[in-house]
Order: sequence, then C-alpha cells, then structure tokens
Amino acid sequence: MAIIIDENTKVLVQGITGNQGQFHTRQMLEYGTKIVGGVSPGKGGQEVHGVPVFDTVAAALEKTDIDATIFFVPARMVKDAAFENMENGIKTIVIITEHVPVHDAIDIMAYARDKGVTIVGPNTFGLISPGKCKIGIMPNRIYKPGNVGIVARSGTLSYEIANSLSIEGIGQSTVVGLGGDRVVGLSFVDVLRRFEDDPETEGVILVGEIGGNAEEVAAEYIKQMTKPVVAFLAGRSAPPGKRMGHAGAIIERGTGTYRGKVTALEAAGAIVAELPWEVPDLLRKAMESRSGTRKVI
Amino acid sequence: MAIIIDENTKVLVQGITGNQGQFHTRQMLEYGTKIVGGVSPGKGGQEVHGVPVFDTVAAALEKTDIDATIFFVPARMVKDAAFENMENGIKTIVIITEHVPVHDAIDIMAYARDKGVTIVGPNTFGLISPGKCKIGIMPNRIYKPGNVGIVARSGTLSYEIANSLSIEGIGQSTVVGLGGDRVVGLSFVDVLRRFEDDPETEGVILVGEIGGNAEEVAAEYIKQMTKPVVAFLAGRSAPPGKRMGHAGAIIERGTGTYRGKVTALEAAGAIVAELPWEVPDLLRKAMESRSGTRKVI
Amino acid sequence: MKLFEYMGKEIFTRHGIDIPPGRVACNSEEAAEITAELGEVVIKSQILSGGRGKAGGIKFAKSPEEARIYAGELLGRDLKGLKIEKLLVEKKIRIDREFYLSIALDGARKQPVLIASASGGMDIEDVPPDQIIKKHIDPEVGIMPHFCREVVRRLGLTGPLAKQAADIIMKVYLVFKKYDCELVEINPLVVSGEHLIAADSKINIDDVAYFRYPAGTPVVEERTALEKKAHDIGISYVELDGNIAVMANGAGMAMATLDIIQHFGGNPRNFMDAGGGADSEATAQALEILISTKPKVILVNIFGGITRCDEVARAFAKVKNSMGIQVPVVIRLSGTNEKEGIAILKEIGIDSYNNIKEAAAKAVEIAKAG
Amino acid sequence: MKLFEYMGKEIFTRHGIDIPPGRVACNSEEAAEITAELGEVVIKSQILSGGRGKAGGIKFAKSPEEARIYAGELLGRDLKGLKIEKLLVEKKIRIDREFYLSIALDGARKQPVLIASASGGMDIEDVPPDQIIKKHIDPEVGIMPHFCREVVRRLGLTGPLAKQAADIIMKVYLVFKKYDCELVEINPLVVSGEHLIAADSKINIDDVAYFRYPAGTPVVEERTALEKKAHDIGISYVELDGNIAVMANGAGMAMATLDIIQHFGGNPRNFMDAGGGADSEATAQALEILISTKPKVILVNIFGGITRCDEVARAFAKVKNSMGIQVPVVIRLSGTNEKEGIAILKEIGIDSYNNIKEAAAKAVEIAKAG
Repeated sequence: MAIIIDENTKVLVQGITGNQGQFHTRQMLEYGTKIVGGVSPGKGGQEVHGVPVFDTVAAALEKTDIDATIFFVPARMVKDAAFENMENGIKTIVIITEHVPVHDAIDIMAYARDKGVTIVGPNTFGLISPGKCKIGIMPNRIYKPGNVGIVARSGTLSYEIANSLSIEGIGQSTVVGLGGDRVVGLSFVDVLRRFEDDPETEGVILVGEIGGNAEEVAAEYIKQMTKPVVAFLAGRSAPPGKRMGHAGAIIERGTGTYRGKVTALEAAGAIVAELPWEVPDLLRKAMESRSGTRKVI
Repeated sequence: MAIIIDENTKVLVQGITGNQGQFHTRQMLEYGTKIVGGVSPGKGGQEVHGVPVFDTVAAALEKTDIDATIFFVPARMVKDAAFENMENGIKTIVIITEHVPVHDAIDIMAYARDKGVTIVGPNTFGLISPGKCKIGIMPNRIYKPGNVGIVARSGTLSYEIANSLSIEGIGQSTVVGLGGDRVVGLSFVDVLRRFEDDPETEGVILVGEIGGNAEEVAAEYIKQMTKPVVAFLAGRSAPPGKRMGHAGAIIERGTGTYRGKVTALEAAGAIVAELPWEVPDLLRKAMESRSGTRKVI
Repeated sequence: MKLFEYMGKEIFTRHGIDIPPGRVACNSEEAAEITAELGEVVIKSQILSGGRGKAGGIKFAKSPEEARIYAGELLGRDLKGLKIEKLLVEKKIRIDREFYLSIALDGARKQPVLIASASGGMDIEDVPPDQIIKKHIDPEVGIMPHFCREVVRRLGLTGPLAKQAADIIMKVYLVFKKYDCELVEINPLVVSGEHLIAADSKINIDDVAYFRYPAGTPVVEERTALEKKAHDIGISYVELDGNIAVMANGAGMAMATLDIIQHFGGNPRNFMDAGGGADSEATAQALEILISTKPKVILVNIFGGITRCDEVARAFAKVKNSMGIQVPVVIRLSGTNEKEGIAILKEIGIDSYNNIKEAAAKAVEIAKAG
Repeated sequence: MKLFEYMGKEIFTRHGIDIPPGRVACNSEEAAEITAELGEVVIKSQILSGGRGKAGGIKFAKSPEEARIYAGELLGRDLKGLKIEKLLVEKKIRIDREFYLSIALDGARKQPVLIASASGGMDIEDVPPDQIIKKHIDPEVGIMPHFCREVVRRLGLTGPLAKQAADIIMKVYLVFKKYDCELVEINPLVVSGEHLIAADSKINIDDVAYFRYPAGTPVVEERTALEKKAHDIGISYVELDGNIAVMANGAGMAMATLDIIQHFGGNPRNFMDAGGGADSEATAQALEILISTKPKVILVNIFGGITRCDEVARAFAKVKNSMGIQVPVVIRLSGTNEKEGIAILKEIGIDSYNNIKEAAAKAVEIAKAG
C-alpha cells in the first residue's frame, strides 16, 4: 500500500522532449516508474529513451491507459496542458513547473475540483512511493520503503529529512511534495487524510514553512488523527514581507508566521522539531509511545 | 410520494413584485404551495400577498430555508438570477421565463451540473405534484392526485391531457414541464428515471413534439423501464425549417422529425397516441396489461 | 436569425479569418465591374439556403461580359423558393483541398459542439460518420489551444496549415460566442496553396439575444410581412399554404391543432400560438391577421386554464359585434367555465364545442364545402 | 510586484473608478504648482508601504507655499525604511463615510475573495471580524451583478450609491483579473457627497505573469541591486543584515539554514536558493554575489541528490583556483558521493562537513571570532 501512486501507476510525461523532460524521464525509468508515453506537440512519432512521443494527450490515449501525468512544460503553457489532461480524463497531474501565474493555478484548481482530479504542485518535486513508483524530480537513492509518510512544501529540505530517516532505517510509505506556490492542488489535509487512511502508514512527517495558513489548517485536521505527526517548519528567522524563494513563503499582514504555525500544530498534538536533525528521533519516540496507546476508531 | 417537489417544498419567487410574479404567487398560494419569500432587488421589506420580499437570495436565506425557486424575471436577467440561486445553494430552480438566450441557458446548465442543481425550464409551465405543491403557471383546477406521471415539452397540450385524465378519474403523481427551448435543464430521461423509481407512479405519459432529439434519447431509456409509457407528439404536420412557436420545435437538417421520434418510441415499447384524446384510454389499457406482467427488478 | 453568406464573411474577415476577395453586386453592371477588377470569378446567389450550387445558383465567369450575363439571369429569379436579390462576386481561388468546420449547439448535451471533416465541400449530413470529427466544448472552459491541436491532428494537418487551422478554430469559437450564434459553419474551408480560406459562411444567430448583439451585427428579416406583424404584437405565427386559419393558446396546442386538421383531411393556413392570457385586444389583433389571409374557415382551439372560457367567449363576441367577422369561425372552448363560454358564443351565432375533435371535424367540413 | 498608489490610481481611472483629481510631484516646485491648480490638497508620500499617515508621510496643505514646504520636508526622506522619491498631490475631497474594499487571493481556498467593510480608512486587520464582509469568488463564474448586489446590501448602501458601489466591485474584479493581481485594495473608498471615490490604491501584481501584462502596465523594481543581479541569473536571493553569507540548494533548505545559523547565535547576511542543478558557472556567479556583500564567512549547505557532491566540490575548487576566495568558506556536503566531495575540498583548504549542524556551528564560530 501507498497513497496516490503505486507500482501499477501508468505515467505520461508532458513536455518529454525538453531537457528537463528527457533527463527526468530517464531518472524515473531507472527508478522503475511505468512511463507509458510522452507528449510534445509536433514531435509525435519520436521516442525518448524508448518512450513513444505523441502530439496530444488524446493521441496517447489511443494507444495506452494513463493514470497520471507529470509536467515539464514552460510556465505559460501549464494551464493549457492541465486542461488538456483534465478534459481527457487524466485523474492525477503532477506539475513540476515553477513560476506558473497564480491566476492560472486558480483556474486549474477550480476545474480539477469539478472533475475530481488530483493536482500535485505547481512548483513541486513530485511524489514517490519508495520501491514502487516515482513521479517527480527527487533523487532516486535517498528513499527506502517503509511506514512513514512525508508531506512537504519544500523539496531539498524533505530530501534531507527522508535521507536521514532512511539512514536510520526508517522507511517511507509515500513522500508527497505539495509545491511552494501560493495556490497548489493538494493541501496538507488532503495528504494527511490519505496517510491516516493508509494501513501501511504508521507515522507522518509534515515539512512546512512560513507563509499562508496551510499548516494552521492542517493542525485542525491533526487533532482528529490517530497517527503521530512530527513537524518541521522552515523560516523561523525569516523577516516579514520578504518572499523566501517560494512564491508562497512570505509573511504578509501578520499571517503566515512561524510562531503562529508552531502554536497551532502543538495545540493539535503534533510534535514540532526545532531543528531538522531532531526529526527521526522525535518520530521514532512518537511512534513507539503511540503504538502503546493507539486510539481505536 | 411524488417526484422533485412535495407538500414540504419551500418555495422562493424570484421576481415576485412584477405582474406575472404577483399573479402566480397568489395562484400558487391558493393551491397550497409553501411560498416562504420573494426576491426583487430594491424592494426588500415589502410584502406580496403576505409573502415577505427580499433584495437578494442571501437575504431571504437569513430568514428561511428554501428548497426551490421559481423565476418570473425578464429573459436578460435570468442568467444572473440563476447563478445567484445556485451560488446560494438552492437545489431546484424553475425558470418560467421565455426567450432566454440559448448561450445563457448553456452556461446555467453547465454550472447546475457541477453543483448538482435541478433546473426545470427555461420556457416551462413548471411542475406540480397534485394536492401537494405547485411550482408553475398551470391552472390549479385540472389536476387530481394519483399514480400517473406526466412529462411534457409543451404547456397547454399537457394541460389538456392532464385534464382529460382527471375527468376520467385518472390522477397524477407529478406533472413536469421540461420547457420549449433548445437547451433546457431536465431531460425526458431525467424525469422518466424519477418516475420509474417513484413507488407512487404506475404509468407515464410523455408529451413531446418535433425538433431536437429529446424523444429519441428518451426512447433509449424507455427500453429498460418497467412502467408503461404512452406518448403523444405534436407537430406531425409541421413543415421542415419552420420554428413552431417553441424555440426547440423545428425540424433542421433532417433531424427532429415526427416520424423519427415515433419510430424510436415505438421500437422502445412506448405506445404512441396519434390523437390527443386517445391518450387516457391507451394509458389505462397499458397499465392494466402491464400490472399482469409487471417486470420484477 | 440566419445571415447571408456575404454577411457571415464580413464577420469572418473582421475577426481575422481569410475569405476570397470579392464584393456584393445588386445588379449586372456591378457584377461586371467587380469581375473587371478581380479577373476570373465565382458568382454566388445570396439566399438563406444551402444546396445553391446544385440548384444552379452559383456560376463561374471568366470575363465581365460573362459575369453580366449570369448576374442578369440570377438576379430576381426564384431559387429554392427564395428570391435572389444580391450576388456575391468573388475571385475564383485555387482549391487544393476542402475541409468542413463548424461549431453548433448540441441541445441534448447542452454544450456547443465542434464538427470538422477532411471531406469538406458537401453537406455534412452526406459525409460518412467515420470521416466526421465531433468534439464537445465545455462552456465553462471554452476552446483552448490543446483543443485545436487535437482537432487539427485528427484532420491530418501539419506544419503551417495546422497552425492556421488551429487559429481559425479559436476564431470561429470567438464569433460563435460573441454573436450568440446557434451555428457558425465554414464549408468548404479551402486549402489554397499555403493558405486556409473560408470559401463559404453559414451563421445562425439566436434571435432572442438581440439586446446584446455587438454593434454592427447585421439583421436579416426572415419572416413574411404577416409573420412580422404577428411577431410585433407578441404572437407566434407561421404561414402555411392551406385554407383553414388556426388560433390556439400554446405552441404545443397549436401544433396539435394543425395535426388534427390534417387528420381530418384539412389543410391549415397557418400556425398561431396566441399565448396564454389573451385579452380581447390581443384576440382582436390575432383575428385580424387570420382574416387577412382569406381562409375558408377559422378554427380556434382554446383550453381554458387560468384564462376563463367565458372571458374568451366575451372577447370573441366583442370582436364580432364591433368589426364583424365575414368568415365562418369554429371555436373549441374547454376548461374553466366552458359551458358559459359556449352559451355566450351560441348567442352571437358562432359554432362552439367543448372538444377539439368535433370542432376540427366541423372546420374541415366547412373548408371542404366552401 | 507592488504598485505605487499613483500607479494603481491610474489603472483605476482608466477603468472608470473615480479617484480624486491630482498629479505626481517629484520636487517642491511641482507640488506647489499642482496645489495652485487644485486648491486645498493632500500630499501623499509614494512608498510601497501602508501606515504612511501615522508615520508622518501624509500632509495637508492649504496653499502652494505650504505644499512647497511639506514637499521639501518629505522628498528624499526615509519613511518606514523606504526613500520618498515621489509625492501624489491630490485635491482634498469631502469625506462623508469611508468604506474598505478589496479583492485578494485566498491560497487555502484557491479562490479570489472579496473583502469589504463599512469601517474603512483603517487597516483591515484592525477592523473587528463582525464588521467585515468576506465573499469568495468562484473563478469559473467571476463576479455577476447579483454578487455585487449582495455585498452592497450588506454594506448597508441603497439608491444611487448602491449602484455605484456595485459597479466599482465589478471593475475592481476586472482589474484584478486583467492585471494578474494578487491584491486590489481601495481603502478608503470614500462617500463624497453623492459619489464614491477611491481615495487610495494598493495593487499587487503576480510577478511571473509578466509575459501577458496588458500594454502600459507599470513596472516597479522592488529588489535591491544585488537581489536584481541574482534574479537576472536565475537565483533567488534576499538581502538580510547579518554577517554570514549563505548558499543553499532549495528554498526550504535555505530558510532552514538561516534558522540553524540563528539557532547557533549567528546572523545571516542573506537568503540564497542557488537552485537544484547548480553547474560550476552558476556556482561561480552565486559565490561572486556572496563575496561582494563582504561577509565574515560563507556557509554553503548542499544536499546532493541528483547533483553529485563530488561535482559540487569540483566546482568550488575551480572557483577557488581561478578567482580566489578571500573570505572563509564552510561547506556542508551530504548525499550522493559526499565523501569524495569532502576529500576534494580538503585538498584546497575548504572546511567541509557532511552535516549542517557542525558546518553551521563552525561558520558561526568563525563569524564571531572575526
């Protein structure tokens, strides 16, 4: 078990003939992801690392089933590609692309909600169910199959944490990157709920950061979770009014502060690590203590 | 039992202060319909036949629950009013108004589908569950509670048929007017399916006409119905290319012909009356013979 | 409302869809002049009907002299029952391939639908279904570039023609939305060398959206003079060619009344839906229209619901008394207060019944006897 | 990108939202001239920050002389850490009531949200929640007339003011969409006699939508020179006021690195996300920026994933060998081939660690020692 994607997920790569598309298609193939095709308008009939390229999503669907699509298309073309995939019935879309206009993201998310489509990103590193399927740009080697779910707004920080867990023998069920933009598809709650329902996941790590109120909303849900949640948040020292790399990482008008998020999470029963290297130990202890007092629903 | 509306349905009248709105509010009140409020921008605080008037739907919702809204607003304002009701969570909307631009109807229906809203009309006489609730402009006296469902594209023709049934002692469970426009909310199939599922309804009358393919689509569903269907279609003698009063009643490019519809309905097992006065008798016979051989699902 | 070909093409060219060079000619001299400018031309009769070519309404002229002769032959002539009043004289273009492209309403799906085919130039009804591309348009989304790419791929277009075709699809949808269209059709969409050209246009606009037509939208009156008169007083009226004039309340009822007349062997002169709450003024005006068509008999079919039959009867009595009615009238009155209504009519010598079967039979009998 | 008040007001007036008469003054003389034209005026410092009034950035002048004096005092002065370079000189308008109106993004709901209040003129954060109207906007629908009617009703407006307010709401949403805004705020929206006037403007535009800004959209550079330089080479960089320069790969990683420095008692000089796949060219340019800020030490935090640590180390060695690095550098290298990387750096005398804890502690130690 894992959430959202597993060993059977058939993946389409939108923008497969670009540099990024080619490079990561190869990485994903090496990881064992079932890549069934790529799309690049005007390049139909070519191949990339043995993967057939189509002009349109509809053309790809004439030849194969598709469960999920990963995007390596330029920011200004993301909206068109997203609607192409949604209108063609693709139910999971992973948007790696950064700098997507937020009004486009809003339009994409509104349509996705109508059609029941799961959007990961934009500006995400993707998601991975270790040993089963990787749809993203994260390094192949740092993950290990296991029973800890990770959900993160930030890429490298979550790599670091996943790596430290793996080194300590704690494997992961699924690692999900929400994306660093102000408007993204999946929320912490969407992913936490799936982890809560996933029999394989026994503990959850939430990697958040300043800006917005995603962590505060997550805290509301964490109150009712039976599985332990350890959180680490980046941006404790960030000054207000400055965008810290991610479009979403900004303290504005007093909202999105580190302190507010920590207070909300702790009040909800989550354990907040002050420093990233504390995470594995805190999680292990939380899981051990929780397994003795597991709530029964 | 009845479909869509019953004795508990709380009704709002949009455009209650106009001539039509006032007149039919009174007619509906006399029939026993639970009219809980009316909307007329700028007229909030007034009363019409004892019914409180509000400026907006949201203002009305502050005072009362609303199950359904009936529209007597000018054609060019129907779209705005429809979205106002849908965005405020009203789940059944009856649009009496004629001459609504078809592009507006398309936009309304798309949003209604997203939000799970039932739209009756535009250009409908409304619907009635005799003895329980009337949301429409049909005469109060011609109906009788009973077990026959009627679904019609045309108003007066269905009045005539309902009246002839009532005179012969055959009552109605619910009578639904789909509306005479090219794009309307409920289809024959939507209503036939509800009649099929309604324990009180034992036979169905379909009043159709030339134009479009609503009857042909209905025929596909009738094939799987257990309850007898008697159809009467208007427009047998209508020349092609002429719009016969209703925007939807036109034979174009060879589609929408009387002959095509009759053939489809008969092939599906419906009984088609050639003349309107034949309907009651054909229905009675069909119900009698069917009750002996009722399919069990 | 249907637009003439030349009107649709004006809209096309204003929105960046290429059309052949050409102009409208209202007489032979103009046709000759335009031909002198353009060289070899095609002369197209402007009537609101398809199939003009087969019916002889399209001619090719190589010289101003030829153009003058053809124009003279065509102008004023009846084609498919319609009088030719204008000609569109266009430069003859090279035709390499012909496509079909339209956006129409799909009433059952409640969505616009794009229809395209690589087999253009003939009626789309005559194209085999497997050569037709149908793609519904989500009205909440409209047409995005990917939609066009997919249509163009299925049409088998590549390179610059693919780009032009995608662009035209976007523009056709723009026109469809902007003008509240029920249909925008280009047939054929011609590949002429390296260009795509709309060689014909068919645009139907939703009549009832008139209040928001963009400035400059052409208006075409398709109604006959009588139909227009009825329309102006809010009555739905269609002229037919029989001798029994008909008035009914409700469109379905009016259609059924025609059907019943036909069932008894009669021929209706018209379709008339006089509306639900006809007052005596409206009834008088409606009657006037019917009388003006000089029928053998007038059949009125009223199902009294909210309107009471006695009131309807009184309206007829009033009309009869004030202006007189020279043609026989048969009235069916049923519903609320039907007996009182029938009694009132009896007094002024109008035949009335409480069922349409007898009323229609009587009307047909009078029409045949007269 | 934030727009100055006067820019936002230009956009308002272009879209039919009334603003007070006025112009921009860049010196005292201009301020006096405008005042001579307009009479009694308000002089507003144009800085990209709220709370200007409390900070003394807004003055009222009754005469050109007064205006000249105030303008002289304001121009060039620092207000809330920002230099005043322009003044907006506006006719003083009569203020009967002040409303608040804005459309912003709600990231959690993934929708725009309209916020309005009858208690305008102060920061919306300071208005009690029960006096604030919040209405989310369905992006698939936009704002229709009924939406405005409801907002206006809840604001308690009636008659002509209600009509104006509804109209302004439609226009604010138009601006919000057309310019890819994250925020359009009018605070206060002033009732002045029988008119509604936007007495202030705050517009934030989505930077990354630059490719489709409407023609004439003003562009404001909020970045410092160094931040701009970094941005131009694709690096995300924010200047801070400490003495430990920081480079990390990934925004979250960079933020966490700052936090860790602070944890050990150090002060970061900057935020820098040098991106995932930093090649030696990009690394050199990033280093150059860091060196130019004259920090006590440079802390580099690299988690080698797809990028291999040995390659990163080689890039640093190359920079060190070619251009030299005068400031101490502490590098944390972890992940793929970390040992090889650390060995390479050792050879060229750069302190390196495989965990950030030790590296950060070391960097803070150096900063404190120096």
